[in-house]
Amino acid sequence: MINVHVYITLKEGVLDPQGQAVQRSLTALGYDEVDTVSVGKWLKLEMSDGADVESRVEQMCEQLLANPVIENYTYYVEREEKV
Amino acid sequence: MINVHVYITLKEGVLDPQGQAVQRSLTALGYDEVDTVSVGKWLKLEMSDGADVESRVEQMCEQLLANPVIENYTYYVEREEKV
Amino acid sequence: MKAAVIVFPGSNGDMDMYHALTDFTDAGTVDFVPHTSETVEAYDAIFLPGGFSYGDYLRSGAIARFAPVMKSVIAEANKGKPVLGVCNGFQILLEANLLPGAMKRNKHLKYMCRTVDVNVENADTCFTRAYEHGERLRIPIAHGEGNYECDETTYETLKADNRIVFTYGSDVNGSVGNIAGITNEAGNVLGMMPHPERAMEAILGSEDGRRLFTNIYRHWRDRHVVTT
Amino acid sequence: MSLQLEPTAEEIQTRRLYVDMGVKDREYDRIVSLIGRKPNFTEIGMFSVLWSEHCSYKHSKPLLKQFPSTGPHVVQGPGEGAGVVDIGDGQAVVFKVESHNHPSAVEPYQGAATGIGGILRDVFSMGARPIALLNSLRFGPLTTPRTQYLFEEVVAGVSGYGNSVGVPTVGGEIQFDDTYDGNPLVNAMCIGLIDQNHLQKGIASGVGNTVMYVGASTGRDGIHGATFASEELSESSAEKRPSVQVGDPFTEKRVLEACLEMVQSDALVGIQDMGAAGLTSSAAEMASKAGTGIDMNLDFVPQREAGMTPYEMMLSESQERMLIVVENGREAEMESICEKWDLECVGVGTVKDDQHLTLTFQGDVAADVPVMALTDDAPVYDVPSEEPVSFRAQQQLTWQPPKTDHNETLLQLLSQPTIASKEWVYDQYDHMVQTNTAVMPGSDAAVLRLRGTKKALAMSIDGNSRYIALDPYTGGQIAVAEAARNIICSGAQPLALTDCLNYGSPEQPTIYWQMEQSTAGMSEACATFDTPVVSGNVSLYNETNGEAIYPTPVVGMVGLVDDLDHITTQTFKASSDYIYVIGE
Ligand SMILES: Nc1ncnc2c1ncn2[C@@H]1O[C@H](COP(=O)(O)OP(=O)(O)O)[C@@H](O)[C@H]1O
Repeated sequence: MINVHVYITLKEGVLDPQGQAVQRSLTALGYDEVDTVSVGKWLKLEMSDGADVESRVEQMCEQLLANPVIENYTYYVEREEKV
Repeated sequence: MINVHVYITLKEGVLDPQGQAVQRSLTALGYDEVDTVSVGKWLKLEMSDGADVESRVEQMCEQLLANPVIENYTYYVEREEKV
Repeated sequence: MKAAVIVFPGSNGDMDMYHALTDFTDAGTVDFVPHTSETVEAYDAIFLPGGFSYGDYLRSGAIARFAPVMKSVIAEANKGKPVLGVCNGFQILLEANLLPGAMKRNKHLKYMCRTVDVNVENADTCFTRAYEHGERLRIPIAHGEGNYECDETTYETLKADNRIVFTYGSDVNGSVGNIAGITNEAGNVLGMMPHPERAMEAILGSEDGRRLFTNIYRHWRDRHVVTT
Repeated sequence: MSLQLEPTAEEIQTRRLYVDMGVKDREYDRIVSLIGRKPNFTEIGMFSVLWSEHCSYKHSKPLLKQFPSTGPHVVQGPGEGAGVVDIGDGQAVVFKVESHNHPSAVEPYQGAATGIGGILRDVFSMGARPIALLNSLRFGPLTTPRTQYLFEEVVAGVSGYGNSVGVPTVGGEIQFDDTYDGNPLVNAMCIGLIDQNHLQKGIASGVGNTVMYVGASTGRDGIHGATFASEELSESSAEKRPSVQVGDPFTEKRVLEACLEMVQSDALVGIQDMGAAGLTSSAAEMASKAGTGIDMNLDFVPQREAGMTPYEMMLSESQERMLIVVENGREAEMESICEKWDLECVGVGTVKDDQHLTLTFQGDVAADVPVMALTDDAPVYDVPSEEPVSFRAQQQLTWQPPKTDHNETLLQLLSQPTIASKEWVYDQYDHMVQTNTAVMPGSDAAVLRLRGTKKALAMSIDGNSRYIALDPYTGGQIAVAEAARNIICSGAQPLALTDCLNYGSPEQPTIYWQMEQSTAGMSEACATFDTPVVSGNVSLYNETNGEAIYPTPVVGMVGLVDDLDHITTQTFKASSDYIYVIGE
């Protein structure tokens, strides 16, 4: 079993009302060092390892996990390298 | 300006209906190598650098960004190390 | 009785709450109090309406909890004044730690709007004294994040202290113990997902919410109006 | 992108760059002769959106003219944000239907959500408080994953936006048919209530008055959305995807409350939603209606992204924005209302008497065109129409259903998604907020009581494209009649209607024939029922790779219940009650 982390955000230029609201709220709370906030998703998939993990994950992202019309995704395959 | 990435998920033991739904959909689409899915948030804060960035971000998480009753958070400060 | 209906940006049940109070109780004054207000000290009872405060962005109720007015709401709650939070109001009370637990998305991940069975589990609060213990009410729900979550210990405490005031007649959204409404330890703060203010008139489907509002008023009157 | 990189007026002409914007050669020539020179990039962009079918009705105007649109109780017919009908006691009901078909085909959640946002703004820009929403949806058969996705996401988008703004979604209709497979239809209707003395118009009158921008800032969303909405969907539509607009119901709710406060002030002269074609359409239409001009300084337009060009600002379809005209010297009154709702409110221009829309940007004139050229001088086409060969043959058919087991047939019918219960849908819509919904979704028409009176409003949205495909004239009559029956069955007197005309390409003579026939049938029925058409919307070019949808006019009707006691619902009430069939 490995963990795959998928990170999804809105494409550049797409309105992010959530991010705007969080940023304003942070400012109101006195954290005015924060300039902009974007809110995205982080999915953690626990899955069995295999040679084609990368291409399978990409397919999953395209097909289901991300909405390619307005979102970008990146992912990271966490394999235990220590021990 | 630096980017701080905040990752928020449900605490272990808290049922994640969204993760379960995604996992079921993946299985239905033939991705049966995926065992469990958890759905969390990824917030990117663009903020000015400072000595106390870490402690400020922790405060923001405790106060607003995460709900300590059901959520855990981690964060990562991205500083340009190259030129 | 002076009642405050708090209006956050994005509240949308404020009018409904206002009508429930003005049309069906003898509460003297009902004011809309904006989120920017510094104090609600002048009010005898405080109502947090439903809606999508601050868009419910990030988490429902999370941003509203820091609205300027909330400091005073928390202070008045701690003094023992009745505070009722419905739907988004309940979510705000949770975020403000006036009530324990948290809300997650409904188990089927969809928004739900329907009239459901709600059981009265505790008819001995300043909100529910006009109901019978075990009475089954018909009250509308309308929410996407009403899946109440708390840890085992909290749940046991809520049960032991009789702080679960309403439960759903069935598992509608995945809530722990089918919880639909709880109070704080002192019993003066009630948060509930069902909308009693939408169950005030037969023509709209149910009158089962009325007694909750009339009882808040009666509770105040019994304490403040000297009858001879 | 900087101004210098834009093609010059010369290049636009020689490389026929206007074609990509949906402007035809003869239209380009007409523009050149109207403004007396070659338009620059910003100018041609403005013409392209205002002369699109969506804004100019260039193929449908003649058909819309035949609709009866007046009546003793009609306060405002077609032409403003929404139609207005008197309901007595100084009140009026304000309503309109609008399509968001193409955006929903590309990005169903946001497409449907922003459709709801747009129709809400049409209603509250009149000064009315939105009290109800309805929606009319068409999809391909529910058997493919793509349709299931579209269906779920469209419903989620309607729910996500409407619920958040706090306007109940009280009814609608859904049809599943092969004809909509590549081309789903999402039509949304909004009903508002107003005290007649607060009625507003989208008008830029009073030379010297200030033009102000209210609401969300402008980004590069939906640039070219209005022309996009008038084009056929094709494989290359996918490339236009990044232009998708995202809705922000939280901002909409604040804009709504702020506008309803502003309309109480006599400092407000005019107000209009920045819908499709955003700043261009709102500025040009407001000036056109007043016979004035506007000088606008684009440097003041609130911008979400860096380096935006005049072209981008003028064509942006960012949501939740309004343009208002305010009495000179009283701008601060509007600013303070907006400040309370945490909204931008900035002066961006001045009303002029020169009947020109003049834009400056960073000290230069970015565009300068006569207002009338943009609006009234848009072409109107006389389109050839031709009866399809199949039509006569269809009329000869004498098909009889085979004799079968009636129980079996009934069960089969009930299991059709088009006929089956829509509870899964309306369960996701908050249909009770505002506590006026006396008859909820699930009956023929929804009924909302009018607080403080004995009266109520009934509302329904209907269409049956199969009838219209078979016989457009009779089908058009049936569409109006069905809506009227639904209203009457709920205990109300039909008042008036709004319509959304969804068709394929009007440049196809057989499709234009369907448009002609069906609207003629609708018009006749409107006259018969005495239900004038007070507002509406046209959505053409609903085609995928050359295949047009069935002609799908949709009728949204509103009726008045005199007495709450007259409200009737659809359900059987008690066993052993008699059941009658009335009619033929
Ligand atoms: N898209 C929708 N949104 C809200 N309510 C809907 C929608 N579609 C159908 N409904 C409701 O479901 C009920 C049944 O609809 P439908 O099957 O179209 O029946 P009918 O043919 O009688 O109009 C109606 O009350 C209608 O308002």
